[in-house]
Amino acid sequence: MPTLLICLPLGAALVIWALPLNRVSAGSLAVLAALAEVGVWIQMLARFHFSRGGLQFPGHRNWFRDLHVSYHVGVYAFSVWLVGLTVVVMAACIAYAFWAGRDRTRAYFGLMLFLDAAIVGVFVAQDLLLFYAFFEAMLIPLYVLVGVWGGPGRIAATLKFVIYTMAGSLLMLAAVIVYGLQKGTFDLTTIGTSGSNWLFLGFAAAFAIKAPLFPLHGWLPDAYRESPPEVAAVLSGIVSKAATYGFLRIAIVKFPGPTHVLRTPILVLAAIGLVYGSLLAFRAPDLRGVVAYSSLAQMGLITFGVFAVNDLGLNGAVLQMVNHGLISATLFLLAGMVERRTTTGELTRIGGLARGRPALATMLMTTGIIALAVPLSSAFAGEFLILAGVFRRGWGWAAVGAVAIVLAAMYMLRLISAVLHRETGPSVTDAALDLRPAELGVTVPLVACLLALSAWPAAISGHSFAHHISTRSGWTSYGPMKSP
Amino acid sequence: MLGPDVAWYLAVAGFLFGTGALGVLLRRNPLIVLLSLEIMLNGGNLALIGYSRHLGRGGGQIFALSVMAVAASEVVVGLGLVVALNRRRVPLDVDRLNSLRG
Amino acid sequence: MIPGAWICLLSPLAGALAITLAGTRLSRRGAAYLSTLSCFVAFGGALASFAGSLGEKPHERHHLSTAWTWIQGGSYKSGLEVLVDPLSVMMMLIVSGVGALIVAYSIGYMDSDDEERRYFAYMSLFVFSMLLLVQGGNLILLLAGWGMVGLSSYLLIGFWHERPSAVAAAKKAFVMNAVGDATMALAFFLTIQKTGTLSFGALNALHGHSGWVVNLVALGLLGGAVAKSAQLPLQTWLPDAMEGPTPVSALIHAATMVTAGVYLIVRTHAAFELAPKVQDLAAGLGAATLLLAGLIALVQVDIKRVIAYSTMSQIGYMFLGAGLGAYANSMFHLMTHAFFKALLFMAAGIVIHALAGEQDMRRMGGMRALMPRTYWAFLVGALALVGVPPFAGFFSKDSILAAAMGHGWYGYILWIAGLVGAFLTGVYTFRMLFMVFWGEPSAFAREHFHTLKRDVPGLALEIPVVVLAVLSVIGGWLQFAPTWHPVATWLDTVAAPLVSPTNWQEAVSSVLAVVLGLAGIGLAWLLYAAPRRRPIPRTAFWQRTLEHKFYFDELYDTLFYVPSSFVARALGFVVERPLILGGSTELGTETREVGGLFARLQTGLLRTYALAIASSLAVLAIVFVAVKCRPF
Amino acid sequence: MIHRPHVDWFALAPVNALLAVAGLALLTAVLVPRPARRTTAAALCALGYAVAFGFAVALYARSAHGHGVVANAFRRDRFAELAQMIVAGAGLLATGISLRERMRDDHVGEYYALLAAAGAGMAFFVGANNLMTLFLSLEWLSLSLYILCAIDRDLLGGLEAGLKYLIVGGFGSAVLLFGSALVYGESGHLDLAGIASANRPHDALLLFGLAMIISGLGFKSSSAPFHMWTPDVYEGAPTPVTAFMAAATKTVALVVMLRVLRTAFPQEAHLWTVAVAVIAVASLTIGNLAALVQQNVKRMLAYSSISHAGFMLIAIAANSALGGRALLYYLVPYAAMSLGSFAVVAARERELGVPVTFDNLAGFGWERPVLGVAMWTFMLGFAGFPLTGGFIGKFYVFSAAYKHGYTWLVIVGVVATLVSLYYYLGVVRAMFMRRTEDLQLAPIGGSPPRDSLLQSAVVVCLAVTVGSFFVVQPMIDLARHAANALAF
Repeated sequence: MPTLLICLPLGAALVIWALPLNRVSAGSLAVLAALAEVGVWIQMLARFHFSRGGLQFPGHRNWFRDLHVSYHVGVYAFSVWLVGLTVVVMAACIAYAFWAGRDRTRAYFGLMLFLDAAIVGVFVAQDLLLFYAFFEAMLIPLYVLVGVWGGPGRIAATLKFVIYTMAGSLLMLAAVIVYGLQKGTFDLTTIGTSGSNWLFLGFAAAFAIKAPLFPLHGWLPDAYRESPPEVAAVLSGIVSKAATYGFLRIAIVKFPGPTHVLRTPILVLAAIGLVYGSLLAFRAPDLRGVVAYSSLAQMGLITFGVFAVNDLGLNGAVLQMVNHGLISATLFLLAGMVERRTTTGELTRIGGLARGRPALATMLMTTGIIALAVPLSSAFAGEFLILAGVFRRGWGWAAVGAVAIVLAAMYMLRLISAVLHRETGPSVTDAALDLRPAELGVTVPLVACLLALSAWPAAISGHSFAHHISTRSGWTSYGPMKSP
Repeated sequence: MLGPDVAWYLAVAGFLFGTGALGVLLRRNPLIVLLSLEIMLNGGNLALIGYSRHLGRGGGQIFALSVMAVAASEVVVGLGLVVALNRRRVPLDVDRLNSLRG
Repeated sequence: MIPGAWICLLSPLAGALAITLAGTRLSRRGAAYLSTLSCFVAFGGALASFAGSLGEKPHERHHLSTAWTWIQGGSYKSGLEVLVDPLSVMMMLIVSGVGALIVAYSIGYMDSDDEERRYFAYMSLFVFSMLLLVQGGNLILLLAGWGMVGLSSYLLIGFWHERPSAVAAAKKAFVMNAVGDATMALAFFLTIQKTGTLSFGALNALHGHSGWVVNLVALGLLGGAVAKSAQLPLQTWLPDAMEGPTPVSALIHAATMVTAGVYLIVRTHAAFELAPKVQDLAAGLGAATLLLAGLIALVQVDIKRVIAYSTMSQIGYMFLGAGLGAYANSMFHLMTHAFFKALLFMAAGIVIHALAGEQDMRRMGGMRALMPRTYWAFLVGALALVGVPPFAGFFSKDSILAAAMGHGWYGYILWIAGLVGAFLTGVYTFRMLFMVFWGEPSAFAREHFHTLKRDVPGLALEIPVVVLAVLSVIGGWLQFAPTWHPVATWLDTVAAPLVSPTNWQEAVSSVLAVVLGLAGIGLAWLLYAAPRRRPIPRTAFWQRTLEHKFYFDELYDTLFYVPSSFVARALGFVVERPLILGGSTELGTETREVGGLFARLQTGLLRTYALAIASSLAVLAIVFVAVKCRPF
Repeated sequence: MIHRPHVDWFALAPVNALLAVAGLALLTAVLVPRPARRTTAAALCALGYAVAFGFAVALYARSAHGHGVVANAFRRDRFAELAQMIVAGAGLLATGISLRERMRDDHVGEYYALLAAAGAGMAFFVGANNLMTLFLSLEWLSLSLYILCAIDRDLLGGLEAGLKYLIVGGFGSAVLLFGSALVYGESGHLDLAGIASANRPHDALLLFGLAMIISGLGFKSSSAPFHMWTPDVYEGAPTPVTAFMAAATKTVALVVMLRVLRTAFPQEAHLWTVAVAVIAVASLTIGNLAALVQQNVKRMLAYSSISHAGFMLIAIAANSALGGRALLYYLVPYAAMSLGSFAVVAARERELGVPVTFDNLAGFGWERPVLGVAMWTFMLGFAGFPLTGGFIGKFYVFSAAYKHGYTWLVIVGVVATLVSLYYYLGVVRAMFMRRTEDLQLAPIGGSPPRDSLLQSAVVVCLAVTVGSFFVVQPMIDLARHAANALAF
């Protein structure tokens, strides 16, 4: 079934590229494919035995034998949620692109679907090399999506983005090779743990850049500002999650020793990123800047959760990955919609959009409020678990987290009031209408997911890992997840 | 065995080879450069022949013979190119052949 | 009674959702009615569960109904559950009852505001949040409600979002409450770490842990409480919150939300009793706040701000009581306060409404003549506030003071503070009353005044006021310390009081409090209403200090806001742009320059190429020989 | 009477086939009327390569146990046959690419004849089993290539390239010759196995010889520091020739280097592995860094081919069966990618009539989607992205290096790859992200008619590049059998 999830969008992409479809039919085909993807995922969700845990829906084919590399896919409980996040957000983004209308339609939608497949692949791959292949395959469409359909500064931004990420990925490749050859297999389910700090750092570098963690986010602002809104949504919503997923699936599981040794430095970076991102988000002059830096902060928080390496932190991290994915995707889409109306994201030039635009106001308000983790929201649940988890590693971490929560309130409220409230900004004309039905159709499902999660966060945080996990040591607590 | 020891042959061969190499490195007229290449090859030939005498095996001499043929054809091609260049009013100076660089 | 509780909790939420989703398909008036209806339904639910609990033996009055597991992380899990016990029932009654009245009042007050729907959706949302706070069956749901009320108060304070001042006030309120939430969250993390759960029982389970653990937990909770209840040192947001519509002030910033801190302390008294120091701190903060607020109230000219400060000081009393362990008394005062403070706000609201939104008392005056019914209502509220028998305040406030006497020398300090507070209350309350209602109508008043029409909005404005006025009179008779105390017994199973004042303590403090209150009224009369007025004694320093509210805003600005925004800017310019954004680019350009060097080696000269080959060949050969044969 | 060695004609069939068509193609120059000449010659050449390919496959199937033929001068084993397959394939595609090359109609006969002859030389080179045949076949293919570079006499660059190639190449082969002479003298044998078997004291002259042979072969495989002719020649030569050289010459040079070093100098392994590793590092460094600043796409590709020589030398340095597999596997997608990319450059060149630079590539990807996507894929493949054989190739090479204990070499390779991203993605950027409007010069006389032959050649390359990512196992099996012929 994971294979289907990968091949469906790929096939659709090939069809779109191959057939001389016109704008509409290509777009609608893409949307249909994305929706079908969601349907398949729902099937998978329905048939997944959460009680049993472990690897499910495995698919295995030999790739090349002499180095024991194989095409091995399957899903764990937490991967199910991340896959779900991916397909849902991708569907929304593709639909939005279809509505907003991108030139060179066929190329565009083909690439989006390709990206869809690649990201899903990252989350279901159970072979190191396969994982790496998907991890890099994500870059191929992203490079063009940003570089061709992006804003004025797109070329510099996209180059920086790719070089940065590849720098990490290639270190990971080296690590993958060494690790796999040492262990004599590349199969994630059977490969043994390793104690080498260098290998761990090789992987960590890739993930830390992709996430990104604090000093390695040089690509982030430009990439998020210059790309088309829906691509920015994908970037910050799901592509970044591939990194934290990597931390979760590989770094802490396969390298218990190094995780233990290097936890503190990583937590420090995460903490710095958390506060630093929040502060910059508070100063950022434009809509996307705020969201971009806030997602830097959020990734720091999720890293907190992962490297707390205990059940609270890990469950919270998975929940928060999904939350932040939905939130930042929605925010970027909304940012795009606002920019369509005002032709700018400058916070000083927009404002007072709430007056007479109830739908827009409600959407942005709801998302923003969830984003700042007001209690009872799913984001609150996620952050609460994460911080409760990292509290066990030292109350100082949680204190930083608490500060960051206050800062989050500050920058999110700044964003909301700057866009919606106060007197009308200079570039807000009466021609700027309320959200169109199509736009609602794109954003409402995402927000609905968030609200549903707010009503029942335990749906994820209670169904991500096997229940009988000890709270003492993270990796053993993760242990039962290894294939039965 | 008649004649001087193989070492002498080798020395001469090496000397020829070195001379040719220097010629290629120093001379600017393509014709002379081609000529120096020939000298290098002949150095190789001499070494082969000397060795084959020393070893008492024919292989080296056969090798040398075929190398002569090769050398000749190489020169032919070289001269052809020089002529073609000359037709295009390109001065006979390898240092002026630097339109392709960087 | 469980269904009643759920109905009580969910019907306002349903109302809010319905109004939001219906959008323009629902008329404004319709939205108003829907919201009011939902609140009354909630009140019905509350009554149902009250009746249910009445029918049980005291020790059985504790029911926990779980809908589903709300949050879970491995072994830790908390359900989405409502708690029905005497305390929560009492709060449900107050919140839904007063809430319903105030929402009804809003029908009149918000009439013909073009965003009525949004307003009523927010109001319902608030009532839901408040009910979640008081009904939540475990600490995390309590925190959830805690944050939700903060959110909805943010929404309502900033309701008129074209006003920058309103938006700013809303943000300020939210951020300050976020600080409180954060401290509470930290306390909860500690609780989870120590006990592995967040049920209210967990706090009892803290018993036996080291002192600093319980102290930290209690401090965290106290932090949340002071933030929400606008006590020192997090009190500065409340006055600004008066930017919101008056019913909002009545509901959130007088009757319900701001008193949540008291509820929190009573609900989590187990933790506080394990940490007596923190308990005393709470009482001390309460006392300090009630004095401070009373003083500031003396010089305010905005009618709503005066009432706001009086709210702060009254909550100070409640903290005092809760800190001393006189839980029943605090809760009782909380209830009566809800009545008369809401009454005062709504009466003031009517005045403001009648004067086209004017709030400055100096431009009012002589309203008694213009709107007598409102005057009487306001008078009732004022008397109740000052605590003149037989009005509500008398019964509730004085018993708190009495409780103070039973607490050693510290208690006596608090007791004195409370008495001074009583005097101040008298002064500022009647200063307000005289300035607004007595004397001759000011020019402004005559010019702008318009009577209420006898239509739905008019009635909607008046009826709730009447109801609350009645309650403010009789509400206090529920409990008279010496003779009978149903409230105390009702709450006994939840929070047994730590102090039980003797009758003569009650007597002394009551007499003193009443006397001082009346003295205050007298002073106010002398200064503001007497035929031959005394000049108001002024010293510039105190004047300025009080008008600047003891410079708390300025202090926090310089301490927190300015530094953080400076740091943010500095990071942007010093770290982000040059190092993180610039660094990579520079690296790239330098690499390219190196590449340029290599390309320049490619001279295009044949002889260089041959030379390269020859030399590297030589190197290769020599190295080989050197390595293999080791001639040297 | 003279003892005549038994000649295994079947083993020589690929070579002979190509020789034959070379001859026939020469005849077309005189027998076939000018209009039909181009197509006839091309058809013959293509036929020759096709037949050669067929023979190579058949031979591969039938020579499970390698053995020397023709007095042990030529070795018939799967190692050689696989290399011949690559060469033949490359030649076939090169023929297709050349057909519409804008050159004067005289000399087309010679052109294809030489193309076939070069192929023949390579096909023999990879099988050469003693120093003489090695040298002769090397000269054989080199001479043909010298002429091919300069065949278009209107192309001044071509002439210059030809002469440079000839002189520097002559220098290189002289070095190789002298080295062979020394080795012959010191070991007493010409044939590779004999050299290995000869017990000799480790004397300086033999090592000199080894060094010279490494240099000579390194020169042909255009690996630094023997690379300097490469950019000039690749830039100056007619693009189809460049394509053929980049794909085929490098292949055979590397293959033969592995064979010679492995077969003739096992005792010196600890020397030459290090030497080759160092050469690899040099190639990676110089190739990548110099490529960063190139404007001319052909020149950039030349430097990239240098850096890829570096990558494949890593595999040779590993000196293991895994290394051999890595090399032989990597060669396939590499050959496809270089052929394809040069073919695309050729197409653009023919549109514009001027050398292709990053600037005048602008918007090409949208004008000609097929070529654009193909070029994109080739670049990704060069950069070692997934979904291309380049990825698996790099993976294998690095694995081989690590297994041999050259972890530092893995790191160098990784860094080099990172640097290379800049210019590879630069091509994609130019093709897709620059608007055609920023283009300085408009295509002359509009675009020439779509060259379906070239296009299909490119598509084949594309198929190989991508396919080699998915069907790894069969290719690895091929490579394994081939590599095992070297008795690792």
